Amino acid sequence: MFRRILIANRGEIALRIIRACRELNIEVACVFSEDDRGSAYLELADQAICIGGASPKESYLKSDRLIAAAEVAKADAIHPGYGFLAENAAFAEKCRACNIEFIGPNAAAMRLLGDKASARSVAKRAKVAIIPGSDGVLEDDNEAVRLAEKIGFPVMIKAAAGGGGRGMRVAYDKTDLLSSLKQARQEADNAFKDSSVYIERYIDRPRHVEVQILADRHGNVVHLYERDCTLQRRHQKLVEESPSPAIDTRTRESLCAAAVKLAKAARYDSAGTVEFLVDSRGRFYFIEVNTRIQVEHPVSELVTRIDLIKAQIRAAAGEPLGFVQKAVRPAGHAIECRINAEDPDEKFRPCAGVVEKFRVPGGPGVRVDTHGYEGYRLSPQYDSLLAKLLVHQPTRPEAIRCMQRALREFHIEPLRTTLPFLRKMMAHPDFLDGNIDTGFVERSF
Amino acid sequence: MFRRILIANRGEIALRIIRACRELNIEVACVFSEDDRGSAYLELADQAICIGGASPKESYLKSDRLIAAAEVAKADAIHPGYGFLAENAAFAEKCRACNIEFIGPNAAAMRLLGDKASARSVAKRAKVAIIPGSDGVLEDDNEAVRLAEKIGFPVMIKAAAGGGGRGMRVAYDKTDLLSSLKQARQEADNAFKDSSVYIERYIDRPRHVEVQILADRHGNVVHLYERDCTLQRRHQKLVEESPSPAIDTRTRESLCAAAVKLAKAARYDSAGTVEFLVDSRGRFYFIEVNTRIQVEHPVSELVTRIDLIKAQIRAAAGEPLGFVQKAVRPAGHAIECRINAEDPDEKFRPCAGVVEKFRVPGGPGVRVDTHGYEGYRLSPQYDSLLAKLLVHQPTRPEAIRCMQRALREFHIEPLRTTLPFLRKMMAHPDFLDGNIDTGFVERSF
Amino acid sequence: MPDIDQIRQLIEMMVSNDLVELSVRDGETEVTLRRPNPKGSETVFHAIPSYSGPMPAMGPSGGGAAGSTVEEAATELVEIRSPMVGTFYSAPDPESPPFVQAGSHVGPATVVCVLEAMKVFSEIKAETSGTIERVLVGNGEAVEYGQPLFLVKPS
Amino acid sequence: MPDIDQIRQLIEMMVSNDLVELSVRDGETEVTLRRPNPKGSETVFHAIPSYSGPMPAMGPSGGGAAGSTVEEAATELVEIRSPMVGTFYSAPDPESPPFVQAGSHVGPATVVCVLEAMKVFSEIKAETSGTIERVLVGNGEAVEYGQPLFLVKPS
Repeated sequence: MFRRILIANRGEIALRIIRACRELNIEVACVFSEDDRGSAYLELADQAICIGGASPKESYLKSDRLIAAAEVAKADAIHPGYGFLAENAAFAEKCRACNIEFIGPNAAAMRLLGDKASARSVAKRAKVAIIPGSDGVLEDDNEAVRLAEKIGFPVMIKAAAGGGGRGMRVAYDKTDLLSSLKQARQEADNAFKDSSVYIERYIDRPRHVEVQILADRHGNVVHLYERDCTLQRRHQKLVEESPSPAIDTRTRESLCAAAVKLAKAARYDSAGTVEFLVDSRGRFYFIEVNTRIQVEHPVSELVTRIDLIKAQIRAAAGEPLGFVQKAVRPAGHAIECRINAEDPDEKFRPCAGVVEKFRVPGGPGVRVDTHGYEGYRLSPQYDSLLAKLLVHQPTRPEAIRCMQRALREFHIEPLRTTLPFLRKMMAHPDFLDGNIDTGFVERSF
Repeated sequence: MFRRILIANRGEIALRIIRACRELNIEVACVFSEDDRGSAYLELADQAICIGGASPKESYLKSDRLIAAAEVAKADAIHPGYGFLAENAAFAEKCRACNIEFIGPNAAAMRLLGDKASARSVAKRAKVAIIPGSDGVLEDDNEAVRLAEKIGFPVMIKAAAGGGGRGMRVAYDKTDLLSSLKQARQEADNAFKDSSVYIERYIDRPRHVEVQILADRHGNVVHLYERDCTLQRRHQKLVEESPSPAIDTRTRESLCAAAVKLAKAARYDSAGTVEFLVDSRGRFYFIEVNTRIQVEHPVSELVTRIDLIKAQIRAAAGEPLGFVQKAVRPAGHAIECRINAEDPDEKFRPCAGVVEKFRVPGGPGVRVDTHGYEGYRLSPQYDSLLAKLLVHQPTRPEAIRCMQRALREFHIEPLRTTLPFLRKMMAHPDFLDGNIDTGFVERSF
Repeated sequence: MPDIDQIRQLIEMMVSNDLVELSVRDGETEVTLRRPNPKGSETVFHAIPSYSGPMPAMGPSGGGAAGSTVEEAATELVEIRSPMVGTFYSAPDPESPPFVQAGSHVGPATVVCVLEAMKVFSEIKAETSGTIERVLVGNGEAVEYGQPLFLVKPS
Repeated sequence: MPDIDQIRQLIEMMVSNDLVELSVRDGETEVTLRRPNPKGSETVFHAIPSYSGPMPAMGPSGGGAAGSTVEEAATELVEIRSPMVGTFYSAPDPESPPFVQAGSHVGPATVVCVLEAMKVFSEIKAETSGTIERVLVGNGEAVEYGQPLFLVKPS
């Protein structure tokens, strides 16, 4: 097992990893930027190392400085968390070249699944249903038009290197397609320095359901069942739950089996997520793989009682999983609400500043993951996730009632947050009925 | 089911009951004293009613005012919490006489089990092992001496109406006994307005193990397994855990069976606790029953995933339990640490004042029950319990490591608390080995 | 005098940016704005009445329950407060006129209302001399312990 | 009365840089702004250097890493800070004498130390002129970004 881990991340996920290391009795060093200096979670690490200025480009994205920090900290592994360099295969290789294990999958699997086009071909080989569309990147607009007419409009345009909805466009006809392609390439170039895009059939009113995968370096792969992340706004997840209220046992089983097949086909060997779209008739289509731990991983931890971060670290250290699929027995219903410092009344504009009042809920069935506290200064440099509020109860209705009372207890001032929005969500009849799709928020609010 | 419940208590247990009511969709009114005015938990109730001055005698112990408050609040039930009037059978009868259900057992069972001498005879009838001693109250000192010589010194002197160690004395010989009797009667009279005492065999180095009972008004009784509360200081519990690290499966089963037998013999019909002493050879002796919910009830909630407050309310409303003993399946290991505003370096002297820094731990496996927050004013009028920190993990070693990291995250300033003491406890080899008895703290610190 | 609108803008900026003081001077013109320091101002316990005696029948002390009324009262008026929790009745029975109303003169022994709790009716005496300035509770309303019932101008 | 827009800009700067007081005087014109001291004044973020440029080679700004030294330094001395994370070496190799020590005179181009990261050694230049007042890091010690390495008395 590792002796000392360097955390190459910040905020709540850095704190989450510190907690896992403490419980595994592994020493932990954490990097920080000038803007994160003095954050309370850093006091919980054995060592905190300043690596640069506030802007991520000057700190959390500077791979050389992260590795140099691991060297001075004498860390034998780096945990990348999510975002920043978590899905950067070159960084993973660089770490390992310096004899510092990258806590994540092997670089080949990262590359294979990180690029959506090649991920689609893996899925095809593994006989996992995919959305009809261009196999790989589009050569030119003519090919796009031919293909779109073959698939049938409307079609979805996506960035090959994309994520979080950037570089995504829906085109309803040929002229629409041509202009959208231009914009999508532009966005993709700005966001990922890679303008290549592909198109696929547009699925109307789909649900977003993803399967948590856990694999080790010995070829063992299990799934930790699904998370339903249908409640999104502009492809940003707001609420996640497990089990999904919208799929039956048979769909659940084939969905999870498909995810495992795909992971095995890619020789995946860490924690990861296989994302699917599920249409109104319960048909599911593979969309992409996230080769990292995700923000919403605690949802699966609650229903399976498996600590994903610990398991991910053990796998990276070369330990076998130590349990089989049959030993994963989900129990109860878990829901996560993301409390972001965003103003729901102003198009979810991010808010920064000092948190003066911060009262978190507690009591039975409640879990809170947050790096916030009274006096915490939220920097405009980073994403606006301030807290993850989770509940675990025997049934979905009980979980929702528990979430309602917990949201009522949560007080954050003076920053505007998504709390009022989430309170509305948890009382919305369509959510209570589990009768929503990924477009629900845009249509209803 | 009840439409509206009045909470006749304060602090963390009042908050705990508010949470249960919210999740059951029952309206909730909460009383408060002048000293508790403005406490944040009151904002979570549908109504808050001031019932008197700071001193408990002027507020939380004033039964007429509590019932009047229930009347003006139009509540159809009163939850007494623990302490104050929770084990007062006369109050329970008074509530019911006013058509306000008392959320607790029937008055007869309360009386029968509330008095230790009569509780012993119930145990005897139910063939539950008791500590050899006087059957009922001692008539005079001569009887005490005869009996003590028959049982064999050392003997324990206890107040019939006692609790929390007040009026308790150990006597090692005859002269010792006579002086101790005097002191014990004195203490008992001051504490309970009842000087009657009894004596029993003194068990050397015992463990304190109690069984959680849950019963309904239809004669159904189940147990929720045991809690080990051996880590005490002067009969004040500091740490509780389940399962007990010191008893084997066979002992566990007979212990729990004995508790159920006793509850049935007393026609018990609510949540309650049967306390036992377990000696070094695993023999257990019944000591007393607590006819109320207890501070440490969340330990059992974590291992059984049953919400005790909700179950207690349902039972009081006349609903049947709805599950059988076989359905109670304990999983994992839970530990509770009591964070009291007491100075461990000054004989645990209670501390009062304003809480300026209050950072609670979070993350996987952690539950916090507290009414505290930054700006909370801790009144010297009430007990010093400020927070209950609980963890739930698959195994005891994992639970202890999780508790260690959670205690490290917990920051309370400027008040002195038991946090440093608890951190020492969680690292103490004897506790780690589960090799302690009720005298451990006094001997070791 | 600078233009009111400019001052309004200054105040808006001040509030939205959470400043505690803003002062602008330009030759003869000067504007100074101050807001309370937010620290702790949200923590409600400041509202706890200063006394904590067994039972406050009356007295000018700032009682939490009465809010601004009390502050105002604190200057000159005296409160008659509820010594218990119950239902307030301004008259002995529905047919009779109220015991007192605004303008009534009261002495220490004057009964000002009855409070009912658990079917028991208790007469409440003024325990002060003066003129009823205001009746703070409506007939049949529930009252809590320490809640001001009447404001009295002492004579 | 100064232009509201200027004041708005001042406030924005104030908030974004988390100042608690800002006052500007220009002849007749004077503006004073105050914000509450953030609750978490114990939280260390006040120590964040005011600049956030890519790489602070030096400068009299109060740098978080250096604590009291810096405060003192801020008065008259100038710091040479680490532009990277790595290991500090005061000499080119174990045999050679240190590049500089207390009392050494340095010019902008004077190499004061080398920092090693990922087997790469980078020479660090003084980028200021003066006399080395104090060497703040020991040979072979790890240094973090922005950490003061030397104090220089400017000439």
